[in-house]
Amino acid sequence: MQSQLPFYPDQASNFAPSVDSLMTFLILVSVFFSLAITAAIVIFFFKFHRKSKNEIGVPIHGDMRLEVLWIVVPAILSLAMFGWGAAVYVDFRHAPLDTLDIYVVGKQWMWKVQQPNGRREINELHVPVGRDVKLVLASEDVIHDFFVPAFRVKMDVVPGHYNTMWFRPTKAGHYEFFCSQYCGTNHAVMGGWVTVMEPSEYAAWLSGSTGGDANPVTTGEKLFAEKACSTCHLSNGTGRAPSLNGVYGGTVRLADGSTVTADEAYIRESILLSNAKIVAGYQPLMPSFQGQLTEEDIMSLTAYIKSLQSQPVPATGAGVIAPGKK
Amino acid sequence: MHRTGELSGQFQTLEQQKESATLGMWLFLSTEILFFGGLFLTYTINRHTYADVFSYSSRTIKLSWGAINTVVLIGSSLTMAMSVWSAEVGKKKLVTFFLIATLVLGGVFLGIKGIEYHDKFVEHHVPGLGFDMYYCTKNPGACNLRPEDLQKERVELDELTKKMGGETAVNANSQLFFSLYFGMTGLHALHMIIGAGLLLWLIKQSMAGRFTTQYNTPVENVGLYWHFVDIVWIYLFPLLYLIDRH
Amino acid sequence: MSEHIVSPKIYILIFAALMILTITTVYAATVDLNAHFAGLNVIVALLIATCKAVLVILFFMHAYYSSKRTKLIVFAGFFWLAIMLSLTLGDYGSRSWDVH
Amino acid sequence: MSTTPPKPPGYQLPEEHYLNATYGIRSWLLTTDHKRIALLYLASVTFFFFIGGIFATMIRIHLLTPAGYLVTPETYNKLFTMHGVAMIFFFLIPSIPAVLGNFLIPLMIGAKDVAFPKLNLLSWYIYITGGCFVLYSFATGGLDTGWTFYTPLSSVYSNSAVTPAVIGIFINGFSSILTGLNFVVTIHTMRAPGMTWFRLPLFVWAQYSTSIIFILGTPVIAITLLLAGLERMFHLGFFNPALGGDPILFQHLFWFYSHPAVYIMILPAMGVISEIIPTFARKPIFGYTFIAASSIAIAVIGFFVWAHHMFLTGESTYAALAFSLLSYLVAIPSAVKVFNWTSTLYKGSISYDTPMLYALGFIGLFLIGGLTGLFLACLGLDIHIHDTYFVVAHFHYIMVGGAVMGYVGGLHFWWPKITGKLYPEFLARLAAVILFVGFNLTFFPQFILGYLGMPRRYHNYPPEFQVLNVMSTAGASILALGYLLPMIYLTWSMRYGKVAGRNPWPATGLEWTTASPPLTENFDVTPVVDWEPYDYKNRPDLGLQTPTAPTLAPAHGDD
Ligand code: HEA
Ligand code: HEA
Ligand code: HEC
Ligand code: CUA
Ligand SMILES: [Cu+2]
Repeated sequence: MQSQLPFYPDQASNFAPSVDSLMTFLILVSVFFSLAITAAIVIFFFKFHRKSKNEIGVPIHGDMRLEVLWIVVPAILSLAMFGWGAAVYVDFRHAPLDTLDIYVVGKQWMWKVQQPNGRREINELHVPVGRDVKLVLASEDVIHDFFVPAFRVKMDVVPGHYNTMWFRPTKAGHYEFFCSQYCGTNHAVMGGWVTVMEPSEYAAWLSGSTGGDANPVTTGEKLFAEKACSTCHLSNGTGRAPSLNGVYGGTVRLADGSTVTADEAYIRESILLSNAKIVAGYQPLMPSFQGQLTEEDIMSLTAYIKSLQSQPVPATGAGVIAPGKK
Repeated sequence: MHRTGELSGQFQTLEQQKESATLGMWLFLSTEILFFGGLFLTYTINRHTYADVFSYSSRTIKLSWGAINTVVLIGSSLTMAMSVWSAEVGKKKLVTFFLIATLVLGGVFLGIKGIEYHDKFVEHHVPGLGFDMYYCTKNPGACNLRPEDLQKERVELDELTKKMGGETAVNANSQLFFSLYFGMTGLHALHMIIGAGLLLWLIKQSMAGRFTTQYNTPVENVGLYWHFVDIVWIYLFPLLYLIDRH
Repeated sequence: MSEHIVSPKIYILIFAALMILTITTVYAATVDLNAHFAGLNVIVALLIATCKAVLVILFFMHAYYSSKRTKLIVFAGFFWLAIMLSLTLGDYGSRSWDVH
Repeated sequence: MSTTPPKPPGYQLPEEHYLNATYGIRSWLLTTDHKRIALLYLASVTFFFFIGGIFATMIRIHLLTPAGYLVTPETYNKLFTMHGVAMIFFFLIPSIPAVLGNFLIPLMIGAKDVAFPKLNLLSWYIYITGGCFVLYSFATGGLDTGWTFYTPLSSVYSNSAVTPAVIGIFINGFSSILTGLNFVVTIHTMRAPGMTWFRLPLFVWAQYSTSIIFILGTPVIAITLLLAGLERMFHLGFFNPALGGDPILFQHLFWFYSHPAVYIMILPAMGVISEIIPTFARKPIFGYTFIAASSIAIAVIGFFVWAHHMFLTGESTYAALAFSLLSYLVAIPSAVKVFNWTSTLYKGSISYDTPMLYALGFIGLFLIGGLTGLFLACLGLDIHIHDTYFVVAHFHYIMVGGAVMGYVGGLHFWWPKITGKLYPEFLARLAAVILFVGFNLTFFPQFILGYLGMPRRYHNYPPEFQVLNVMSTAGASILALGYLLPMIYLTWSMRYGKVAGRNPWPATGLEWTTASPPLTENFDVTPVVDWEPYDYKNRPDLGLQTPTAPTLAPAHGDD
């Protein structure tokens, strides 16, 4: 866990180099201004030190050109910081399409993780090197935050709402993760370890012990029938409700004319608050499932709906190994 | 204009004193805008999220009471404005008369509000006090609803329940509506009560003939406050009563 | 500060206008305007409320006859409210927009 | 030229002044004199600083070892929460406005008092009432929500005494509002003849800007905490997702006030610095209009950036972009101030007096605090450093290195005016240096800790972070010593200090033309101002030499 550079933690994801270069840029700008201003203060302090008790300074009232200069230069530098920072952030908030999706539920004070094939972990997260990984984050109680310093990523885990975060591990190893949003008594111990493995090892690990752990997709499928979703949502689209095949990841047109991207948060909202966003061409018939599903139920349903794609998400580790593109 | 009245020590002139008092009042009202603003924001977002439940819950409040109260309150604003005018032109008796009229109208408003609160209490629509949107439909005898209203409520509530997927969701979300309803109207009523206190104080002074063409700042400032409270209601009325009456 | 005495005539006129607006808003609420344009009912209700509020501020509260400073304070109060509402609602409204 | 005829510096206390005009506890508790109210505030905010400081000390001691050895996790969480609440709401926000602002604004603009003296006293009582509620909460179960009171932790899950604390802060808000209201009215209507807007001392401009935030921001935190409190008391659901509410909405409302509130804390300190620097450089401040306008700009733009505290809550990407850009915008007026202060030193007649040391220390520390604010406002970087010790270091640099240094510097600067006595100069300089060194040692390592990934609000931490934590704790003990010194010698000087005279530095403000300590009525006759601010050249009454060097022409476009 020791880092090579003294002040930088391990660099173990695609975001680490970008964040570190951004950091370096800001440090350079800051050092420049700090040194310039400190130097000016020190020089003036000694050079213009009061020589006699009654001496007064030269009455200079200001200089318009200087004022403009020191408004414009910081403004330009600010824009540079903003633009660069924005680029990294937008990249981070916008996960690529073909990700390995892992479900993470935070609760006081532990993390429950579910791999795509259903394998569960607690306070541990195993991921393959080189693959784009997306974490779908949910909370059962208060706000938490999933933070992996070596990956330079974190995201709040907010109850009643899905957040997602993604990264591509670039270096196999063992990295600590933390809960970084204060969540009560044991906030400081609500952490664990991320294990980044070679893809083949990861596949082996995944298939290692599936015993008993239900696959979220199959669980979701079962729920889909149990909760009578399937009575309205027919796969051929002839029902009273839209077919859910291929909905995930696409763009949905709503009755009020706007469009939304069908991501995890949208699916969650469609289930819990079905009348908030009505799909164009359909009646607001769908009941709300607020208060009737646990976080894990919702996650399974989401996983199932996501699996209704042209190519289903592999239930075993087999297809997972392909190194991520992008 | 030449002013009279008591000059407090920190001021140089009476004009300065009056200017300060008026400026202070306006600044205070701008604070109040933001104070209510937080509630309005909370309301807006929840109303958007839970549109169906909010409009259903809103329909369980009686429109007539709200409309009457709007008229009463705007009326009281008129009498308040008239008392300011009376003070400005030096009609001492009229000042007292209009102040009392304002107080009475304010009292009527609060009285009606009390009736409305009482109804909600009976119907178990008060959050935290055995809140249950289904209370009336389940205990028809307990609520003083007309049979046809009850019937309508049954139908609408059934539909809503289906839509929301169960009674729990309906109760949770309409409890949000009523929390905001009581929060907003309660805070407004509190302002009215404070206003009524101020009016009493003015009436006492007015009866002693203190307000003249040269000295009327207190009437004016309480007037500003009273009108502000009226404005809050002007927004509360459509937001809480008129969501979805069609 | 120059003082301007507003005559009762104006007050009564304003009161009448407020009454008419109140009746209009109650009536408008019973008509299904949303059928024409989503959310029109709310928009109309709030527009009417705003007209009423403006009348009260300008005439009952004499803002119309007051100094620039007073007008500025009124403006500031509502402007700050607008900042709060618009930026927060802007966040909620743009959550589902796609980036890129 | 001043209207007060130049008097030989009378180094005796005036016969009667505001401190000895009346005696007895009632004469203090029922006073409406802004100067006495300022002293009431001085005593009470110092008390809360003490409380907050004791919590800070315990935090630092606890963090000496990775496992934490002083207290249980519950207690640790209470410590930093109560530290934050005491320091922010009951010390730093009222500190400069209510102590120095109250004391100085009427003196600086030539008024007998603030516009509403009774309201002023009421503000103090409201503050004390709020303070009592909060102390009650601290004493009965403590408070463990973090000073940010995020829901649903605070409204549902916390077992500590949240309700009284929330009520206390709610009440205290009205104290801020009334103080702000009083200042704005006073500055508008109570200026002495000749005291035009652009002759106002920059401290007054800063207080004016602060008051805008008090008036337009504070009501929002009041209503927000009220809602959270009601939610807790009656199990309502405004911000609780289990009942349909939205915790992110709470954060929007909270930060709508609490970001501008950080400018409540720094603007007055900036005002203090803008007074100290020209006085000890004995020349007009560079770019008066720019400094004045930047105060207003900070106060206004400061309201547009709040959601930069929420970049990772799941707020919309577009909102994050907007709030980040606006955060950079608000940095620019701060930069303008820093550059103008530095330029003021050029060709000055600079002395080493204690207030000047604080002012220069302020510039350096505020600079680091402000620049690291840019790191946090940078979206890409905030992903990594949000909620780590980097944030803790950032805000202590600004709030302790900036605002508290400004406050302590201001206390020294106006101490002779407030008490009529001089403090021991050598000890004071020593304390300033100790504070500077101790401060940097305490908080600089936290930047590194943060970047290495140590989250904040942690009662224990991985062992590799220990070295930096020990450094920080060591610094904190030096810092505590640094604060102890002024408390002792300032108290001492009230009785034993040398008599200061009207204008010991000498400085140009109106407050220095009256007796030290001032009379209850402030001035014997209403002053008439016919000089420009910080004008040493045309002030023979100050008894300084007229400049031999040729005067430069006044600047292009500036005043
Ligand atoms: C007095 C208090 C104070 C002040 C003045 C500031 C000022 C600033 N703050 Fe800070 N801040 C806090 C107190 C303060 N802050 C606190 C308490 C928190 C944490 C709250 C919590 O979560 O508990 C916080 C957190 C915080 C965050 C959230 C971090 C996170 O949780 O992830 C951010 C993000 O943008 C931020 C940004 C800024 C910026 C851009 C400024 C700017 O105003 C700074 C402007 C100043 C300068 C820039 C220096 C001068 C510049 C120059 C001389 C020239 C160079 C300039 C340029 C190139 C532009 N602050
Ligand atoms: C005005 C605001 C202010 C001030 C002045 C301070 C002052 C100090 N703060 Fe504070 N701090 C905050 C505002 C402030 N802080 C806030 C808002 C938080 C976030 C809270 C949260 O997360 O909710 C925080 C959090 C915080 C943390 C992080 C806790 C965590 O996240 O786990 C730490 C850790 O080092 C810390 C340390 C200190 C220290 C060492 C001082 C020192 O400067 C204090 C020095 C003062 C004294 C020691 C008292 C006076 C001294 C004497 C009278 C001498 C005699 C006393 C002794 C010998 C003990 N503070
Ligand atoms: C009574 C019929 C009905 C039932 C039962 C039902 N739905 Fe729906 N659902 C609809 C209708 C109609 C729509 C389209 C209108 C809308 O958006 O509300 C829809 C929309 C959706 C959407 C958004 C689809 C899109 O194209 O964007 C999702 C996701 C969804 N439902 C999931 C579910 C799940 C999961 C369940 C069961 C737990 C379920 N539904 C049960 C009727 C139903
Ligand atoms: Cu979970 Cu902090
Ligand atoms: Cu901020």
